[in-house]
Amino acid sequence: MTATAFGWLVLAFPLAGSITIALGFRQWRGRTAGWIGSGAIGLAFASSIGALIALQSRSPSQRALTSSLWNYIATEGVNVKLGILVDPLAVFMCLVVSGVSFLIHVYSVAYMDSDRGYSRYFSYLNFFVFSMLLLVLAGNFFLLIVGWAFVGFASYALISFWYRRRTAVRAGIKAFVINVVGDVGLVIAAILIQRDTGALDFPAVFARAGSVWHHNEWVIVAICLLILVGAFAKSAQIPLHTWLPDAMEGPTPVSALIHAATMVTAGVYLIARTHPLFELAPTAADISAAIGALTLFFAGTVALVVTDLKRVIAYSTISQIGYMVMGVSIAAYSAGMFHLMTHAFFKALMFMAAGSVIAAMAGTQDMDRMSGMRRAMPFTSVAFVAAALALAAFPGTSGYFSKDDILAFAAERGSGYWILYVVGTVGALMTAIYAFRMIFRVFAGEPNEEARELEHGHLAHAEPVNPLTGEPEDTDVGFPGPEHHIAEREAAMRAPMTLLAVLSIVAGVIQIPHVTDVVTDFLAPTFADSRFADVEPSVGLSVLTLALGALMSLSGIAIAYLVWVRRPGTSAQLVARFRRTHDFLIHKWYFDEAYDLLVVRPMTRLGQAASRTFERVVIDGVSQGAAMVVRAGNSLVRVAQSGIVRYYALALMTGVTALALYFLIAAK
Amino acid sequence: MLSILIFLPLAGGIAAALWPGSGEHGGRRAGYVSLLFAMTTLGFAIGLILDFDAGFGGISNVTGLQHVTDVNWIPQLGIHYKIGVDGLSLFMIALTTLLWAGATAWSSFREWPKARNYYLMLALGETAVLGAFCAQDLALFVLFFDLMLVPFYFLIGIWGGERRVEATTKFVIYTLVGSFLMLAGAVATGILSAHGGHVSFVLSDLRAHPLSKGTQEWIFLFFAAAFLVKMPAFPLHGWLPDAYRAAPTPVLVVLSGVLSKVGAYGFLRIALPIYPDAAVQFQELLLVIALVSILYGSVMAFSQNSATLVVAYSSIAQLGFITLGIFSLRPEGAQGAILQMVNHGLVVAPLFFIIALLAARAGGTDDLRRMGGLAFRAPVLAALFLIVALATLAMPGSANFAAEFLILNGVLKAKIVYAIVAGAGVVFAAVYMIRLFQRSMHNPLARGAESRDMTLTDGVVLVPVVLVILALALYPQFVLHRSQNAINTSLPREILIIR
Amino acid sequence: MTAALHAPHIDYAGLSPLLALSGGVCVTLLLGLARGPGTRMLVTASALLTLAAATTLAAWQFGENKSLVEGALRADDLALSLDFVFYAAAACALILSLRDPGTSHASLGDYSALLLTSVTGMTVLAGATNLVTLFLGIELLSIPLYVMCAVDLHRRTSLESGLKYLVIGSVGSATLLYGLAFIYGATGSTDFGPIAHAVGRSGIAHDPLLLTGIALAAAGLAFKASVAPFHQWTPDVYQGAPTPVTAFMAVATKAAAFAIILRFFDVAIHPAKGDWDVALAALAVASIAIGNIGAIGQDSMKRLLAYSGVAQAGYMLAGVVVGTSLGLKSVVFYLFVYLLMNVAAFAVVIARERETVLGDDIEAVRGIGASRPALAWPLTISMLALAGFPGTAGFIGKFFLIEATVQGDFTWLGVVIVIGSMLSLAYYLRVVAAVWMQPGAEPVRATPVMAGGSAEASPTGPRAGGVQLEVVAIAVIAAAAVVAFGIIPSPLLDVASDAARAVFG
Amino acid sequence: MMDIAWYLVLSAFIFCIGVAGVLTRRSPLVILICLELMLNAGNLALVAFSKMTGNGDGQIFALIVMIVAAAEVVVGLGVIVAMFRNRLPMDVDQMDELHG
Repeated sequence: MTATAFGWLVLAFPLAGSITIALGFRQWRGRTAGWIGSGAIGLAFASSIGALIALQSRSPSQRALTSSLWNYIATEGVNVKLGILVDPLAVFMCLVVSGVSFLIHVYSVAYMDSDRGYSRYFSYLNFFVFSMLLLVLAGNFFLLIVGWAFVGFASYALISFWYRRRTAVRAGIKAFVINVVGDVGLVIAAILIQRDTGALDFPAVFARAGSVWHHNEWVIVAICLLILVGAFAKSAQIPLHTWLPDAMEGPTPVSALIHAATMVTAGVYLIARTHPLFELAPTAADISAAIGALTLFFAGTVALVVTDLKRVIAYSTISQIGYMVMGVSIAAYSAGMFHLMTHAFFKALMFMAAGSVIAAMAGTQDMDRMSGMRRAMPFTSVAFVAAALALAAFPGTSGYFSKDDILAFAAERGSGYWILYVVGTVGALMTAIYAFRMIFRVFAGEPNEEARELEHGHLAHAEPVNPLTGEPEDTDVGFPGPEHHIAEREAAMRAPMTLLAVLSIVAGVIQIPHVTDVVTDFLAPTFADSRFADVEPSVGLSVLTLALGALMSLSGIAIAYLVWVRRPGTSAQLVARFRRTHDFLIHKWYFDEAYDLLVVRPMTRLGQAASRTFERVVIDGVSQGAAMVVRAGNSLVRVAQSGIVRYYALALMTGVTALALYFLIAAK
Repeated sequence: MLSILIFLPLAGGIAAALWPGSGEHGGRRAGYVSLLFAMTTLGFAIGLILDFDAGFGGISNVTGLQHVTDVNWIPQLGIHYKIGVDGLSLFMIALTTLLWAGATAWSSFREWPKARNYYLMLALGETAVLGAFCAQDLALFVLFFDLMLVPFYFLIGIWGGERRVEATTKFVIYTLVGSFLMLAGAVATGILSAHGGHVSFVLSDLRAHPLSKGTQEWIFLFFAAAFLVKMPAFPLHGWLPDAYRAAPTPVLVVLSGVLSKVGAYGFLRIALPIYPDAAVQFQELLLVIALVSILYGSVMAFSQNSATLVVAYSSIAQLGFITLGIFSLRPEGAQGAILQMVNHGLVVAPLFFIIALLAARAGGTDDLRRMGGLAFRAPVLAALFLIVALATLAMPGSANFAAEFLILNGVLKAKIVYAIVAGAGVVFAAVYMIRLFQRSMHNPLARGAESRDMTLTDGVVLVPVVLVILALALYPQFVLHRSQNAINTSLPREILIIR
Repeated sequence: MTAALHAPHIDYAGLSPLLALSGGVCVTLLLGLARGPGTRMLVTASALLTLAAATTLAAWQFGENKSLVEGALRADDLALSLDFVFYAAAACALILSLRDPGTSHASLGDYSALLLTSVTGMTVLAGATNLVTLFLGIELLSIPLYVMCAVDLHRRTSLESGLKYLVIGSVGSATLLYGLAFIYGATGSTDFGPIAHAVGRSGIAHDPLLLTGIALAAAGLAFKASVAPFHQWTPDVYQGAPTPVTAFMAVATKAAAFAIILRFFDVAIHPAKGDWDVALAALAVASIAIGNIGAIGQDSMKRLLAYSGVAQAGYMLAGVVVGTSLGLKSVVFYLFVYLLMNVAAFAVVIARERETVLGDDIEAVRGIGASRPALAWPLTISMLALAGFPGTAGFIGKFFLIEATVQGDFTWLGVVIVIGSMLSLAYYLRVVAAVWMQPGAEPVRATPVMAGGSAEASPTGPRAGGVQLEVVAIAVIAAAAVVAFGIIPSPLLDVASDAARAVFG
Repeated sequence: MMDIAWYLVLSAFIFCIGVAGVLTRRSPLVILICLELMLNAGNLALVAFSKMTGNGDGQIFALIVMIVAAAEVVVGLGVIVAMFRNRLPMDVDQMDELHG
């Protein structure tokens, strides 16, 4: 079988799974739906491997294959086929996406148990995987946009999965709208591309790009910026990041899959995919890199102060994606993709562990109420530590190599890019601090009563409340269901966590600078046309970066230890000392407030004004005004119709005279 | 052949009105009779699509007019009874018959006072609309165009909700102001294009003898007024809120699903081909109107509390998009407009049906503040609603998106600024549709509301339409391919050259 | 030319409808003297027979356009085609008054005879090609009408309307006469042919005498057609007169007036078109505006129809303004349609007058959509037709008129017609709404009242057409015809074309 | 012979008297008389013109007008009598039940 055939299979399985689960939602008893879903994704993963093998069996220059089903739109000036493009980059993404998705599906089988929306959940989840794979396999901009919007929808549907939570609903609409903003940017970009190159298929566009646009001409810059709008909306980069923290309303596995491992990295993939355009528009690329750097710094600072466990991880995600965006924007493509992969591993793991903790806390996510979970949940704590090490780029872990790979490349580009290097390094320090802040606050210290309960084997069951607002909820919201005993117990959860833990630690070995460049070599065919294809950090720089990275990570962990274990209360003092700064950070740099003030309120005001004032006054006013005029004339006529015959005669004679006069005058 | 299609519904209506049987029992029977006829008409339309010859994807310059009937109806006035189908009218006809079948079915499952008259009027409406879509003679078109109003005047006025008489009067007067101006314009066109020779209102003749630019301009404005009121577009939508709130659900469905399209259709069938110079002359004006309609409609839509009005204003926005596409004066735009006309009809119909169902669950009000959490025990209803909602907001992957993509494509190539602003309209669409969906289906269950799934009879009406939506989403080319030839007649060479 | 002294040659064949009518008048009068139960039937029957005879003869003469009595009269298709309108209207009026309490006070023969006389006058007027016959015809049609309006002696409003009509009518005729005198003086002849020559030769521009004459004559004729600003008698007289008489006046008088207006402007002074068309256009605009605006909010159906009649006269005047063959055609056609539309409406009003105590008030037709479909539909159709909705002959008529205006370079007048139609919706639709969209007035046992209740009236109820079958029948037939000719107008259009050919060749 | 203008002036004068009468007087009888005046003004003009143009048409016309006038008066008187019988006021201004 050819690689494209495998490609279609990759798409087919999740879609089939989703539809099957949806149609039979009344039939599936117990965990059937879950296993169907996992199976579908498993098959998709298998097919991805098949595609990988089929692709590797071809000569490097022949590793971009296209295949299409039928004409979707074919009319004057526009021609869109339902076609896919299978090349190393796509396959790489397929592997990561379907692999991680598979593990998380398995995890969910147990985690979502006893939720009333069980089938709905897996139907959505499979649909998401389908969309994500469609996104990465799309052979033209149109299909890319379709997948792009589908994942947006899937994320929306899963964020407001517990749709009877007001907060969840609000978070959902926020995510959806911001994603649509991104879509529109992408659409306009696509149309512009189509207008100038007359094509939408990736190969054709990239082939003609060079001849159509001059280097850094404003059109191509505009196009790239529009693409960035799409990328940033998905990947939660400034200024379109505000939806991601709220997205934590969704079930934890969803946060793990969509809002950490896969979907949010779509922006990174997009930039990598359209790199030929970005290399034509260096301005856009630099802007993107700068924003990436800014985002990683911003998110890091916020993650230092937030106390909601899942939100800390969310901000760390934003920050890490900042690294990736920075990477692919400075043409460190393989490095960026590599970090994407490792991040998928350790961030998914971290969410899974967090989910297990939250389950143990009966749904509470506030770190202030957690402590001393270590003995109660040994397995979870180990997993969490593994993930944290990788996140903090502890020497030897996967995150260590992938992050430093990006920074080294920045250094290699030299000159202005050193700024990025510095920011990235500072970011690394903060990362280490907040990663271990979580560890120390959740697992170290005196066990709280949930922990103690758990040590004696029974799971805490609080009244179901909304973790955000604390308002009570009907159990129909689902999690944690009445019969919900998952923390630590379920093999279905332990297995994927173990696997991911191993990967988080050791996955780095496949891409040790100048030793094993597996990723780079594998992706090489896709980026062969890049101007920076042969740029590679010198040994010196790599070593320097690695050393510095190790230093940062270690000192970060040390600081965290100092502040939260050695001298408890230090953080309180710091907060007291730098209240202003703290407020600024705790309010996430006031982004939400700003949007509310600048966009949301004016729009609603405008709408109300329109319906209250304009509609009434102007639109109805016109018809009423006309009616008034007519009525006035009517009363005039009626007055003239006095009923007194002599007046009629008078009118008649007047008319005659007027007529006669007209004739006499007009004829002259 | 085509005449049968046009007058079959009317026959059904008359049959229903005269069918024996008394009381509401007789009313029921009348409903089934007219449903039977509506279904047959639908079958006819499907047959029409099946044997429609699409030509070679627009390469051939034949106008592709098929099943032509041409009778010299009123020779003294030069009015022909000329009807025919081309790619432009084909899917309008299909849409009409489909929605009318749906509306009739929906009605026949329920009780109606004065049922016989009701079905008669409903059927008369279908005949009039089909006539307007088939007419190939300007006078004939005007005739059917105005005739449409009669049944809808009664349908809203007799079977409507509160303040129905005011609403329907407002609706008719608004619309007739437009149509009468159009009547004058049409007559003028016929006489003046004859240049003293033999008067003929046949469209092809009118196209053959274009008018002088000056004449074209005022006549074009008359026609534009008529069509924009019908749609309705921004400043001329005063009748919309009242009429939409007063109209009974099935009537509302065809009113906003089909009648609004007649306006857009008129631009493509009449205004552009016969007054090309004027069309180019007023392109900017119409584009601005379209754009304002999009923005205004959207803003209104997400500030309404009545679900009906949300959809009502949303359709102002949607038709704004269609107008935008038409007056990009580019093939892509026009194609997108045609596709979008079909799509909008397909999505707005189930929306109104669903809103009716929701209102029934929320204690008889369509006020969003009284709804919420309705999805709880109604997964099927929620799923259908979700699909329709996503299609409405032109989710990529839906045929609506394909249409909007083409429209934006055309506009962007014609006037880039309008395309950028229209992009905002897309975002707004997402806001108000998701708001509509969530306010009604999500959040905790509202007080006084109960969540139950839809019945089988509701499904019979809803599911087929949704299936069509999905099918088109997978293969919009089905429409585009067949409608392509029509573009050549809608955008005569003059326009393309001048542009 | 000098007055011929030898006995004038008379074409009796062409004159035959006129003769038949005159004979019928005498017979009817004599029959009326008979006393007995059947008299009413008898009289009506003879009158109807007369009309039937006249119609047949007219049909027989149709097509041969010739001038009778030394060019004092013409029996051409214009005259004859409109004769049909008169006869039909008269027949309807007779049938409608068959059981009418209002007109029953007059001794039976007189009423029918007066009606026939008036019809005779119209026939003369329609054929008049001479100032004398013109004046004669007008008076012959008016004077009987004065009486018929006042015929319901016990009703004050009836007398009032009679008096008003008489006074204003006489003023109108006097004005007309004065104008005719001037025209005669200016052109030296009373025959249209020579007048046309004279006008054509010298034009009227520099002849104040002729100008004044035309102005006065135009006013007099416009008065008869109730064109604003000479319309003010119309609402009062229409409302006061017994409804069958009103129906007759509304249709026949207007038709007759337009017959002579067409002939006068399109034949006698057609050469001077450039001088009078704008003036007429102004009159048309005035009528359209005043008629439509005045009709809004009228509660008396008859008054409403009166004002609408003023507006419709304005529309038709537009067809005269253009002074073309097409214009004449459109006016004639519209007159046919106008007959049908109004007869239907008036028949319904009459039926409700006799069934309820509400008289001709719009309340009387409220909610009859449910209770009396056989009346509701005709009224609805006639209203929609008057408003110019498609599917009815009214639409074709308007279409035709507009076509004429456009072709005659009076496009703006066509637009005015259109705008007028928009205004007219405000009151036509009000009636339709009352019929269908409001709860019916609770059934009331009718008793004879001012607007003329009927002894044998029955309560309104679901029994459609239970009472006064002939009234319902007329309403239904007229309405059916309106729809039929809305779908197949060609027959009427052919007649109209013949009429035009008779004038313009 | 005398200049035609004089006849016309006279007839116009009479016509105006008639009009003035109709406009100012309220008794139906007087109004009838004034109407007669107007018609006769017409007659005068007709006769004058007929004299001027020298053909008889005008005079015939005048004769017919006289007959018509007589008929009009008869009808008018009939109506007035009917009013009198119904005890209606002999004042045209009070006959204004129909208006608006």
